[in-house]
Amino acid sequence: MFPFNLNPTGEFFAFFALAVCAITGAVMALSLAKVVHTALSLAFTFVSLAGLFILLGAEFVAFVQVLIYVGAVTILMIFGIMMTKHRDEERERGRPLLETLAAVFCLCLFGILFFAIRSAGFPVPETALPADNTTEIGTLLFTKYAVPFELVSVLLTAAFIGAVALAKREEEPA
Amino acid sequence: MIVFHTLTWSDAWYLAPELALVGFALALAVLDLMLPDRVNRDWIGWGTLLGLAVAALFVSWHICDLRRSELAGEPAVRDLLYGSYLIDDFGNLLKLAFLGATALIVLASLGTIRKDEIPIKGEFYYLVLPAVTGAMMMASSGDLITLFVGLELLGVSSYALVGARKRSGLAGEAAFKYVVTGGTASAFILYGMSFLYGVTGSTGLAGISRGLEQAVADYRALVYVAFFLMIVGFALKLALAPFHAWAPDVYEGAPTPVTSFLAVVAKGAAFAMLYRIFVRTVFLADAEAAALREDVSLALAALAAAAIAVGTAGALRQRNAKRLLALSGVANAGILLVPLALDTTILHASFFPEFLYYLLAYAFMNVGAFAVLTVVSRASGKEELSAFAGLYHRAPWTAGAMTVLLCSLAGLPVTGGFFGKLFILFGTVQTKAYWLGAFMLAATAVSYYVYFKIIRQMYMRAGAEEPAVRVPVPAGIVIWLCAAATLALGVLPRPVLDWIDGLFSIGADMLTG
Amino acid sequence: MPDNVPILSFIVLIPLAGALMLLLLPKDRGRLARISAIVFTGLSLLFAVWLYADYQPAFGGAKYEERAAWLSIPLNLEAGLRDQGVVSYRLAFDYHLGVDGISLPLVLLTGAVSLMAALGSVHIRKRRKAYYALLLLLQTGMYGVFLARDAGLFFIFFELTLIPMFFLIGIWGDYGREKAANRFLVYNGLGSAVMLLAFLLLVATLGFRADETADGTILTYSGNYDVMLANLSDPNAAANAGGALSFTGGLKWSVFVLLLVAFGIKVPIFPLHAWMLRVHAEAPPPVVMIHAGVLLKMGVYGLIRFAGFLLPAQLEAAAPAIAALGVINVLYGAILACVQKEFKLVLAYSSISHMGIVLLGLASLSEIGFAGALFQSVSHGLISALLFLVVGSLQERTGTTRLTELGGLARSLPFTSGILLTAGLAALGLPGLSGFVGELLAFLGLFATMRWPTVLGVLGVLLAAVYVLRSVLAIAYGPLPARFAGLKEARFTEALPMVALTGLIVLLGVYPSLLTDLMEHGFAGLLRELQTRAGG
Amino acid sequence: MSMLASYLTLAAVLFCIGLYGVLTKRNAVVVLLCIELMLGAVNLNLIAFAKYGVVPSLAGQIFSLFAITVAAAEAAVGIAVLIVLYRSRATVNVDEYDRLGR
Amino acid sequence: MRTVFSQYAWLAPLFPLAAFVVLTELNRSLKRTGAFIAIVASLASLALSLLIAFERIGTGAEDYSGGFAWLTIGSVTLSAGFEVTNLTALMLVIVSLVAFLVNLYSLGYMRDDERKSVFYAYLSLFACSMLGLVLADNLLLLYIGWELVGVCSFLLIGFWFHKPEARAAAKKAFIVTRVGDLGLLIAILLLFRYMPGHALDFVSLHNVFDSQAGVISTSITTAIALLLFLGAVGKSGQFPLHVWLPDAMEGPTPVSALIHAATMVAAGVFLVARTYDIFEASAVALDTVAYIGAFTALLAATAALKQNDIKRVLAYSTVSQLGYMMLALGSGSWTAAVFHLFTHAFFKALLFLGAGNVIHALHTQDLRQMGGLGRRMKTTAWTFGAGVLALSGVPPLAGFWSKDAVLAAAFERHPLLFAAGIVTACFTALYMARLFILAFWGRPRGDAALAARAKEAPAVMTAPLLVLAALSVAAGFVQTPFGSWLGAWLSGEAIPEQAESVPVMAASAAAGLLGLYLGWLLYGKGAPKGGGAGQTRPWPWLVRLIEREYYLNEAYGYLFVKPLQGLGRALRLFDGAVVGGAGRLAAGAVQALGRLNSRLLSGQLQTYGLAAVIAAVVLMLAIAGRRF
Repeated sequence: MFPFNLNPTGEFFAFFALAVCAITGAVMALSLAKVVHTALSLAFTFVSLAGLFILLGAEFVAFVQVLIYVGAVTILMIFGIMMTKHRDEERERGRPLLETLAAVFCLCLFGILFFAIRSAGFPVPETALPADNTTEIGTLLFTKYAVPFELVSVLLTAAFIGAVALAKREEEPA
Repeated sequence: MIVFHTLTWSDAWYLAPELALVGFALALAVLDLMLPDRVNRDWIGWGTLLGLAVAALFVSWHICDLRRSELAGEPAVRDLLYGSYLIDDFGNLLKLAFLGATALIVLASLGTIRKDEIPIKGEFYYLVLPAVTGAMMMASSGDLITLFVGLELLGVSSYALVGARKRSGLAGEAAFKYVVTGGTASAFILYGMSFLYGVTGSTGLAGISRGLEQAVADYRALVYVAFFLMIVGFALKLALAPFHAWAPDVYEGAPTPVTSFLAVVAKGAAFAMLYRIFVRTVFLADAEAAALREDVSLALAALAAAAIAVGTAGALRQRNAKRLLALSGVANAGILLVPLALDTTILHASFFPEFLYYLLAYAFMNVGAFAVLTVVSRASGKEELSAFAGLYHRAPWTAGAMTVLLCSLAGLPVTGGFFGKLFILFGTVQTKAYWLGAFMLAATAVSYYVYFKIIRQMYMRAGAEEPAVRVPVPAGIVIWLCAAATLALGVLPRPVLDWIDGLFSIGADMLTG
Repeated sequence: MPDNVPILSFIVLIPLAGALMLLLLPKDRGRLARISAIVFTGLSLLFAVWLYADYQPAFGGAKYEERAAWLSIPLNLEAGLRDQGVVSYRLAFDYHLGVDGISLPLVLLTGAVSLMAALGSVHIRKRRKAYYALLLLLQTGMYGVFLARDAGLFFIFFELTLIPMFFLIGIWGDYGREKAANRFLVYNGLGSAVMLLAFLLLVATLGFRADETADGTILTYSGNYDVMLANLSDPNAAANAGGALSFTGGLKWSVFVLLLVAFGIKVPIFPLHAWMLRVHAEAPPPVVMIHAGVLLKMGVYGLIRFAGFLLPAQLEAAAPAIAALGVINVLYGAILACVQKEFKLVLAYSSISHMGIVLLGLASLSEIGFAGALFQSVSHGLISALLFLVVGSLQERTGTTRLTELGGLARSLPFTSGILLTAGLAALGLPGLSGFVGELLAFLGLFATMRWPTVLGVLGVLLAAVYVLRSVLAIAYGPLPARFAGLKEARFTEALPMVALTGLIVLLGVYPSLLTDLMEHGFAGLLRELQTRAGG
Repeated sequence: MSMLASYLTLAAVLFCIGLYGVLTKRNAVVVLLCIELMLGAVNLNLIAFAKYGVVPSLAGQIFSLFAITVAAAEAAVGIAVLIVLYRSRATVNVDEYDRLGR
Repeated sequence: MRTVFSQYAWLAPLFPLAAFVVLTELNRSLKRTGAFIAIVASLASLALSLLIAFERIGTGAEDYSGGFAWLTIGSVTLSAGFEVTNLTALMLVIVSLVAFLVNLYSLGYMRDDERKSVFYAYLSLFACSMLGLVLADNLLLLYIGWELVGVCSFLLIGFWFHKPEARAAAKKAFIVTRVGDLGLLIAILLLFRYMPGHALDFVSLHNVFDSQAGVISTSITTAIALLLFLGAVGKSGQFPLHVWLPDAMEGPTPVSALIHAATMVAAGVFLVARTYDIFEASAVALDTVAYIGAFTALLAATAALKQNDIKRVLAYSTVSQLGYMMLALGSGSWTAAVFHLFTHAFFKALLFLGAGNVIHALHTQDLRQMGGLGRRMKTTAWTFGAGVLALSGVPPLAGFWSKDAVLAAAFERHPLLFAAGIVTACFTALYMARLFILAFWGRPRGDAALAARAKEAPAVMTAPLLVLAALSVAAGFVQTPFGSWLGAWLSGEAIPEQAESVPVMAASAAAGLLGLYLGWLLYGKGAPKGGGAGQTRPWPWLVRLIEREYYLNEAYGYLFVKPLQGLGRALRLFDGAVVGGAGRLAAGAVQALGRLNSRLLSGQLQTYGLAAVIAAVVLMLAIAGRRF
């Protein structure tokens, strides 16, 4: 069974290309030996996702995605990689049982999800999103979602304080 | 164009407890930066306590306020910004519980945590405040987004708290495990939420509830997937077996007050969120969604049973007191889950009082037990069960209090633990979930063995010529407060339950907004 | 007696007050602790005796009943009940004490054995304050069990005996004390758990009551025993219960079996006896006095009180099975008692055997059999208490209770040996001593309905002679090992409880009406139920 | 016929790959990254539902914004924790983090 | 006629009871006077018994009974009371008389024993229980007395508790008789079940079984009778439960005289006589009684032939004579049985007390160590001789008349029974002759020095002998075939003269005399000098069989003791492995779950994750999957 409905529109081709990119990035990330390569490969996936977001009419989210994921998270990770030493991957011995079981059950999980997605016949929605959704998002964030928005600021502060408190070096007591 | 309301100053009043906590957190953070190093950071701790007290005051005020409205015949619920924040008795009661438990934990840690162990003592204290804020959000929101952000606020703050013993490699390991597990759990919960949003088109619980009937009809599999992904996520967060494996490691590595916080407040908050989502969406559903409700109940019941069994059996083999209490927490999480897994019928609708009462009892006995553990492990430098050896000789009053707490954990009368279990058990009997009741009871019998292992250490082993255990005054107060409260909850449960019953009503507090 | 004296509460709470008072004593005042414990125990016993003197079987115990609302937990009304005019919906457990012809003998037994155990604790020297405090706490639990008239209260008192026993075994026991304490705890904990489930089922069914008042309907789930009894005999109770669980046959059977298991662990009924062997062997003798003397009887009492009175139909139908279990208990215990090398284990198995006779009495479903079961309970309580008093005395002097190492003690300890012999004779059912009466009544009762089980039970009496004589004679008779030549005879404080218990055993053996008259109307309710069933 | 199923399937694929990575990758940084991948997959889900869902709304996009922010915060704390851990353990191999429970 | 003393019959057991209580309570302070208290008490009982008996003789006095409700439960009342009939009056006299004499005798026999007061306490308790048993008006009370005498017997057999043999004998006596007691108990249960109004008193039993045939079915009646008889078998040492009685000789000799010869062992006979109506209602039961009695008589008489312990010979003789009584009962003549009981009580007590004198003098019970005592202990020898003759059934001594009554009854019943009786009579005379000759004739064979110092016992020990000897000689005349006064008095019916039984009398006398003659031939005249008799014994296996008492003890060992021990051991294994094992298994299951949990908690984060994912998939498939 071929999972995709072949409906050769522009969106479809764009989707297909981006999906291939995203999956490739993800798979590469898992199979590459060097950690830096993994991080970069995942950044590639995140960029592809941003592309998909644009395809889905979420330009602002795509922008944020690139900004935060590619810009912040991946850089953070690379900092992390640089601050810690990484042994060469080839010295690692495999854990076949863990890997096999993980693969099998992740596939199972995917199977369940896939079944559920396929079994749902989604109608084409009658209403469409507003074209200028960035403004709309801004409005919503400050009105309907003001509470979580304020909360996220607290969260970021807490995360910031926590991260700094943890990561800063303490002078060893005598 | 729909006109949206935004926050007003009057809304700020409703957010007063949370704002107070955040305000205190920021103020203390600034204070911590400005104070010179030589100043004892216990002051920050007292500040934290003050913040908690102020927040509790506001919550109490809200409770009175709601009560007044109720008596006046007005709706006893305040709905902020389309359900993204709810002031109702469900939330208020839980908030009080979280604040109280946190205050006890902070109080107990004053004088017991040491700078050489936790270098970031200041942060350690005031990071508790955003964590509690997160927990309160989880108890008090009718919107998936707010709930999720609350969950993450609690999570992110506690990741840092777990790692506070920076020099110990164990703390780092625990924190890392907690980050990975917490992150994965969040991903699962969020994934489930995304499907729920997708099939109902709303992130508000009220909207989801309205749309669920249709969604079940149209996309049954997706609705199932949504709920089960969330169940898996919550099972991870709540450490229900077999999703619990991280809990003993994290509890062991974390500083004991944080362990206590994770076991009580973090767990309670996750339960609050579970209640918010599940009760509002599926639990009172019927017709098309009835089968869904049954299945979700069954899944929760199965998880509860597994948690009770595995937690109890696992605790049998533990020699480390903290890991033992962690596994006991797994079992207790199972018990706390039971009321939610029971049918709601005309004669049985008391799931929330059942849950809340046991949560209160659990909070007291756990906070107390962890406080004793802190004191004891400080004196003997280890967290093994043998740290308790001869405690009866070394600190008789503490041993006495610990005995009360352990009896309560084991569910012996007349303690809060006993009564809470009895109440939940009666629910299982009323709804004919006999197997679940039997499971609880069998596990209770086994748990006698578990908890009496510590009692045996305290009374039947020689003190190894160790000196008397010095109990810091705040910790002593907490220990005795917890023991006394545990006894009081067992002997006179009525005032508390009458109070809860007087305030709480399913219709107003769980189904509006 | 003035009518307003809450005598039952006094009986139950005096030991508790004593325990609390002991906690306030300084640690090193062991002697004072002992004396005050004896005083408090005696005081409780005094009230029990007063109750006995005042109690008139014809009027029952209504006069002494004490009832106070205790737990009254609101249940959520919202799921539609309010619309049906319900104004109050609660789960209620009362502080409700009462006495009748079934509990009074056991209360007296508790008082007597407790006092003797307290007196007999002379050999306890370690941590005396704690010891006596726990002993007093244990008494509160035991009295409470026998006097409670509310399932919840009963359960709480039942559990209350668990904790002190755990400590008493685990701290003051022999070498394997901790293991014994653990096993005691786990088995009894399991029993309690099963009992709790059964009780909750009873509360949810028999305990449900709908009272119409001017304001509206009041729905109550009650643990109150009287409510349950009233509902049981009220044919409309099921209809009144509305949406509550109906007490169907299957549910009744489940409750019955659960109760049988729960109390069967305590009694103990084969094959649930494994725990009590170690307790007998490892616990300090005065504690075993209470354990074998009173705690096992809580199981019997529970069986009668709940499985019997509340489920007469099931009791009737299960009578053959109970008789079979009784026979197994009698023979199994007796045969195993014949091959034990440790005297305490002989006594442990002998307890199993004797409790089998209690089961036989219960299985008879007749008044005489019930009276026999109860009498046998009391009698076995006194006899095993006496035996363990002697065991304690012997153990203190010889350092062993192994049959192969003892012998000829009648020469160096003539008094103690004489008491041992008397107790042994009482245990093997010698007429003139109390053991005989219980056995006789149980057999007389059972024989009317079940002939062969009775005969097999009687065979157990023969085996009792074998194991009692085998062990008692091995201790008291024969040549005296040289190392036991200089033993000192029991002191007055030790001899006093021995003589007192022997006196009670003889008194009950010679004039059993002292107890049986009390029971006169005790079983009336159950018998009426059984008869109406037989009639209809 | 909408593209929704395709987007959802892609999200599921990415989610499962991320999960697989969390379960099997030795390097702690990669594990953290894989969690981010899982969250990213969820974002795709949310945004796809925002456009093609039963009731298209911006709530999905806003939800994903929050999710992205939260994920970033989590990543920051995660890396901080990792650094603390690395200081005392000198390894980033997840399977060597097994001193607890010993 | 109004009976005066009968009303106070209940006092008879109370005198010794009072003595018992006083002696037990004041054990230490009453070293010397204790004995006198007991003797006075027994004398008081004796006096009262005699008054009661004399009051009843000849007047045809009505039976007197009185009592009270002992235990009332619901509609059932168990009463306790006493009943004085002629039979009980006779028994009262026998018991209190022998008890008094033995009490007196013990004054000398137990003089040097430090636990003398304990001994007297036990004796008093026994007297109380035995008198209670006799006076009991119902079976339950009789059972109580029955058990109590058993206990006293046990206590007195084990009086010298430090001897392992005494310990073993006491235990054996108690347990073996208890087997019989169970029969009695079950019989009581049956009667309680089937008697109208749950009555257990003898009057009701008489009414039910004597007249109203059919109230209780025959099979039940037979069962009751056989079970009652089982009780009697145990107490009266009938085959196959007689094995305890020879061993019981480990007790002090006065005890053997009182308990194991004259009174307690006769309780079985008394029981059957008291409940004779039940036996008469069942032919099977009567036959069983007769044949068991006859067999026991023969078996024990043969066993007595080869015993070397003087008391064991007498013990087997007692068993044999009790068998006679049973034979009489089974043959339908309970009066003959009671008559034999009456005479036997005197001469057997006499013989035991005589043997006691011998033992007292020589400090041995072994016949092979005796000899020639006749010259040194004249009173003992003469009185003992009278006892021997009486037991051997030499006319006109008491034993002859009673034995003749028994044989006459047996003759009427069945020739086989009669033959057994005659042979037994012959053997009886034979072993008594052997005993007497070995003990009193010839010259000392044992420790010469001891034999030289042997002298006659003090007067307090010989006086009872004289009284008993006189009774042994004369007591038989109360009932002869020419005037059966006793039988008439006991049964309340006139018994015709039985002149036709002269051949029986002749056969009986001849058998006795033949036995005596054989005895003289074998042990007196023809006794091999130097003790080398062993080589010429015919049928060595038979002799060994008799010497070893038919291997019954061994047989019981293999039949009951060993299997019980084996069963016990097997059950001990079962208890440990299965019952304990089930608990361990349950605990093990929980532990296994705990172990599984520990395996999971390896510290490996990704294992945790994997477990969670597996669980998630399983949960979804198992619970949600059902719906699809």
